[in-house]
Amino acid sequence: MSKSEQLQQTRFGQLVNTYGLPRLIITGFLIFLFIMAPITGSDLATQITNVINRFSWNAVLVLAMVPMIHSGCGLNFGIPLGVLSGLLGGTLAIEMGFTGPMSFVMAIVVSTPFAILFGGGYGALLNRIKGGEMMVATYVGFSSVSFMCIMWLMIPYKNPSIVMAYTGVGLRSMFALDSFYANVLSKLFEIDLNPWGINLVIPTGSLLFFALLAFLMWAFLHTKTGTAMTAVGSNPTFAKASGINVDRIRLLSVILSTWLGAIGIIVYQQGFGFVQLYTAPQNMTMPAVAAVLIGGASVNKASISNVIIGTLLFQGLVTMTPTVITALIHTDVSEVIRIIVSNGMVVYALTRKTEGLK
Amino acid sequence: MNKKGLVIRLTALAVVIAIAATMMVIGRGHTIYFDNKTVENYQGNEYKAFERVVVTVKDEEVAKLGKRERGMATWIGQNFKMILEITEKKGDEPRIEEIELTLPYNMDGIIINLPAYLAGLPEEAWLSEFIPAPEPEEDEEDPTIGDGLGLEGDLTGDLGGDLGGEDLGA
Amino acid sequence: MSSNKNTPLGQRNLESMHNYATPLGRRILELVRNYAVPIMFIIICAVCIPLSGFSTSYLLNEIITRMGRNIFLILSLLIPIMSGMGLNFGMTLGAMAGQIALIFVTDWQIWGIPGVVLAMILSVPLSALLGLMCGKLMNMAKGREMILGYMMNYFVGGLYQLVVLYFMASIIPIKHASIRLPRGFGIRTTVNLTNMRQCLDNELAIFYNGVKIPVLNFIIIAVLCLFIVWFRRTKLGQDMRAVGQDMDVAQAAGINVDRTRIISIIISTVFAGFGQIIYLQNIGNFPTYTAHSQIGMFCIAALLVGGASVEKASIGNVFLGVILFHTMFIVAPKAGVAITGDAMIGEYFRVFVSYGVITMALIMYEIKKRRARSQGGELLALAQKEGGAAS
Amino acid sequence: MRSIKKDFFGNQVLTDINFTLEAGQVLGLCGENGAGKSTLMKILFGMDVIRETGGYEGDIIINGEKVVFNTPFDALKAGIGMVHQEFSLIPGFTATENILLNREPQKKNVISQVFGERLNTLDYKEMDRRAAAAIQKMGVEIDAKMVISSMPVGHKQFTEIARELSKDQLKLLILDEPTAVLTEKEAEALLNSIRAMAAQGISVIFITHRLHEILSVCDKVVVMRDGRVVRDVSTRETSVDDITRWMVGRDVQSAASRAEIKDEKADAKTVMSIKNLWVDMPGETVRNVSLDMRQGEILGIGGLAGQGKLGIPNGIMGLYEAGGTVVFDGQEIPLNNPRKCLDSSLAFVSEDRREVGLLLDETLEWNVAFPAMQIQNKFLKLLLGGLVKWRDEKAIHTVTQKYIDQLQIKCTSSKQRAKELSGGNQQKVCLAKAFALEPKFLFVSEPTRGIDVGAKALVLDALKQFNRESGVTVVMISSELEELRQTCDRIAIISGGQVSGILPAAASSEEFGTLMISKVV
Repeated sequence: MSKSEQLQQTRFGQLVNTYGLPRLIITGFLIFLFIMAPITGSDLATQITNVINRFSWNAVLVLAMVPMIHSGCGLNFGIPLGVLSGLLGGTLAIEMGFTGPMSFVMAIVVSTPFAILFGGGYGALLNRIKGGEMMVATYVGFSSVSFMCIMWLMIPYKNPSIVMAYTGVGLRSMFALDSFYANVLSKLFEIDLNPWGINLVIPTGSLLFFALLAFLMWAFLHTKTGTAMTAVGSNPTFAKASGINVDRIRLLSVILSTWLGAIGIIVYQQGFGFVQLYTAPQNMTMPAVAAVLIGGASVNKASISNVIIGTLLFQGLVTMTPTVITALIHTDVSEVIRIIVSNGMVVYALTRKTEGLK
Repeated sequence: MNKKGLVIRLTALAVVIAIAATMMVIGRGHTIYFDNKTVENYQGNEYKAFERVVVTVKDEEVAKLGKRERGMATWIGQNFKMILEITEKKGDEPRIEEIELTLPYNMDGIIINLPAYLAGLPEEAWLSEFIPAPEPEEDEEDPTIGDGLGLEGDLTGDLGGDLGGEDLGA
Repeated sequence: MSSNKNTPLGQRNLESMHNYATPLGRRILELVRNYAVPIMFIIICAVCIPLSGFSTSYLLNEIITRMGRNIFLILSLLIPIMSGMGLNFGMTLGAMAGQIALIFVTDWQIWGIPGVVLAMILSVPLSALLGLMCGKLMNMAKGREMILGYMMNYFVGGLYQLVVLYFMASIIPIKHASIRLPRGFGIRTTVNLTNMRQCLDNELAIFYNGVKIPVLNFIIIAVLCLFIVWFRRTKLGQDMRAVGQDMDVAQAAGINVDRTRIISIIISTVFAGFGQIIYLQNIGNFPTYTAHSQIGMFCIAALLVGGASVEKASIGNVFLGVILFHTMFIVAPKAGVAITGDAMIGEYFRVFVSYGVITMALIMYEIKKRRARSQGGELLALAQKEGGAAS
Repeated sequence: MRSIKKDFFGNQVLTDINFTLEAGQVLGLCGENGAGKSTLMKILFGMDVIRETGGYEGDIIINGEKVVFNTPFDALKAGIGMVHQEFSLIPGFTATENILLNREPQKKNVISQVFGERLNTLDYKEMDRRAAAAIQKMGVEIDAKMVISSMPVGHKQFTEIARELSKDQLKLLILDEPTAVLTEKEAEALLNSIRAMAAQGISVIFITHRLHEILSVCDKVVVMRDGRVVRDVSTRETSVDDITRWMVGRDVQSAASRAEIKDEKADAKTVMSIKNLWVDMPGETVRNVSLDMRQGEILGIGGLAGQGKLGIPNGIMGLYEAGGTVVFDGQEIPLNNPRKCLDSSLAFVSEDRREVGLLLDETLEWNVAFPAMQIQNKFLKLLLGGLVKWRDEKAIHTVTQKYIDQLQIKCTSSKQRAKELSGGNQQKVCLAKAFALEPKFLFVSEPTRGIDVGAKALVLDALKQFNRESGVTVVMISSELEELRQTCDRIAIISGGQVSGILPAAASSEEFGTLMISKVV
């Protein structure tokens, strides 16, 4: 059947198919924004700084999508689990009294066991419901976030800089990280071109950190286990027939995804400078899912380049539209555009036929 | 589709549209204000405010008006009915009048000057449109829109909402 | 090998299944397993009601009001379940259509029941269009209908914002400044429905011991229930049941599967639009940009609490679900305060429970699907053992 | 119904088929799998597959008129009904609802006048009446109110038949192996109902492997082989033995060369021994199979489709749930665990290339090297003192290239994606994958299914060569008896999920034929 379909495709159709129509449109739109930016009077260098900054905050979260997509678990709508582990790690590290760069390291260290625990349980669950992962993942995310809402109030945190000011019980919904790990990465080896009159600041540390993780991910996919993971995602029956313990590989991928989610949120916080608790973790899902899809990933295929391209495109869109479009039509439609683009992208990905995914 | 089926369907559609049109007419809501105010100079004449008017709409007493007072009622549809209990001068026996009048469709707020109306003056004398005073500019109302992915809304109150716009763009 | 080796597997299935079914203990276990969620909720409610300290009449009043305003919405979920498309997370699309209709009706100042009727009529073309779109996309993503419907919420939610926040009063005429944003276009964050507030609820309402019974609401709900019962007996209803159970067989029998599925989503979306209008007239105002966002979640949770599953739901499930879910919803915050001393915990708890219920239902549905597949092997092993013993 | 006549060329699945069937006649159609029966029936029934693959040649003439069916619905209109092997029933519906599926009698109502006919209410009384009539016509008692999912298999079958009978215009009924799932008693009831139908003037084409059924119910029998009609005789003039011979009877010569060697290995040691194996593979159920394989031989496993031959390798290799004992090289192999099998140097080339055999979206290199890499840690570079097992792309490339040359795989490069290759080349990739494992024991399942003649010979030769040169025991499963006889030393025939006998390749066709149908269920 797929043969006859292929025959019908024209060359243009093939281009659209390989690159994806929505992706084509988004890329075009972004180029348009870049061209329009100087015309509307906004400083291109500032824009680029913003995009790079946003990229450095979000890229790790997007990277967290990759392992699960590779192993055929679909889009990780359960990323809040990873985010929650990261939040637990971050808050506990602060609670323990760490400050500065050390608190960043400790946040990652403390969040790791949580990520393994949550990811393990979540992975075991997903193994029992193969085929229905995405819907369940979404609701596992919701349930765990609302459960942790209760926990943020119940866990006896004591550190005065993070608990609620008036009662002293329960964490604040948002607190600043200035004395903890705000900007510990982005200020590292920072390149600031302002002295030369260009308003361009490159958060080298954050980028390097992402590059390191991306390299590790790339390397992992080149190892024996990584190869097995790709095969499981590509054709689980083949993998099973080749003696792979499909469930174990999937479990591993979920734990990896969750752990990367945990690191991702910590990196995000260090860039953003604040920790957001309670319902905030839920807001991290869609941007990450949409970014990896815009980067050209499908429900069961994703690469590091998808992550990089996707995050750049998506964050570019998010940061550029408010200034450029607002300047053009004097209305801030960026929020709506973001919602339509990110969700439209997921809808598009879901309606595309995926081969090999059963 | 056969012809009969088409006719039936078109008829059904017409009926639905007719219902909609009817609803637009009979459901048109108006706010009616009653003024018990002296009309000082209408074509050279003066029409004095009544001492006291009690306005009853749909068996409900909506206003007791002294001089220079204004009352209010709401009414759905164009055929407005009310019962007035009028005390013309101090000490007079109140007289009761039942009044029916047709309201203009396109007016939301309608002011009726009772003394002028009861004197049988033409419409322009007793009817005027109520134009609400421009509301004090509120602080720029920012429609807090998210994509609703969070638990916000009426579920958890505003705990998640005080984060400003930053989290939305993230 | 003895001759009973030749009995077909299927028949053996049946025999062994009968063997399993008989003991009473097992049947009770089965019952508990099938109705785990409602039973759990009855227990939660039984614990929380005394703790909350609400009076019976207050509780009854609240529950009846909520039944009146919610049941119609939840009923709109039944038809897609019948046609095998799972829980229609896309019902939110209908809710948005209903809201747009209400905005117009408010602007035109059509009040009371005529306003409600007009809003319903206006919402139909919009709902149908959105339903058509949703149905078509779902046909492109068979087997992933639920997650697709769920994402459609947010996608169409974006379009809704674009229309309401930017197009209304700039492209689409809106007369009254009172519902416009101060900047001149877009609709205010809250649309006031004072003039049709509870107009359905109050019509024919009966007060009994301080409990208000919105009779007209219940009549409308009864009509819809009758419609659903009647609908099952129509050709289209029969086709939907067939499609829901086995698409391939239905296709082979000449039923236009895709079309049937689209129609089922359209019907659901249109009803959801009506439901949202009934819901909002009861509340009396609505937050323009968020009123729809949680509706799907609530309705689905309530339906599941009533013992429905992804593939099977009845009108009974709807009623039971509304009662249990909303009882929990009313008493949880107060009970939360009583237990923990913190009001927020109760709030969060009920949110957690609603999400938890949906999660559990989805997990059980998926596991059941898989369990059905692995049963064959057990039976075969059993057959051989028996066969071996006999020979 | 006068004369149905058909020529079909295409890819030579059917050649020059001619037969006629008269009203009220029952025609038995039999032949080995792959003889072309199903294709023929698909043409007659206007199935989509035929049109999609380029249509057919020749004519079908019904009642003296030439007809062309583009869809099954055309065929239905012309009065042809077909009962397929797989049930086409809605599990949650009653028999009545299924019998009248999509043909329910309806009543008009106000709403349907507006919204269209699909909102007509169903006329349940009329439905009951029609269903009852159809069931009566069939002559077998089934409960019309019973839900399909709680029915025994036989009754499902009858429901299907009743559905066809409920169509008023029915003139010709095709029954594709209807008795396969029935108990003897039910089968007898079915045969009676066939007779009853014929008596009412309905023609029946009855496809079955149970030859005695043909003899007892049919007026004439058509035997097909290799896409040709080999015999078209009246049942009165024939016997089970005759039919069996016609079904399998072909040139026995070619097998002889292979047969000579077989004695040498007669006393070779048993390398694998299977005891009481059951496998739950849908459509290929295995029941209680015991079989010994000898060191270094090529064992063929043959049999009709659906009898369980494919279940054996799939069960042993852990792809479907299985039970029993399998001993390989003195060691018991745990079942339901593909890894353990592969670890013990077993390898398997699946019959399902697209689903099981290949990573369609990946390169040939991956496909060839993957199992060997995972199982035997081949093609890996150990970095950091063995801590990191890095994929060795170079080694993978080399080995893939080696097999591409050896098996003459036609591809643009070893980096080409597997889904872009033709079926024959994909099959070769599957073999290369198994060879790369360097197994001691190889299962090959339907190695020639869906590939062209040239590729077939190559694949078979590669197998033989592999067996000879590496001394690997090969078990080859195939529905093509001829192919087995050319390649194998011994051939086990599976029937009804059990081993019905093991014969040397040189045995006569009749012997094989008898075994194939001996325990058909």
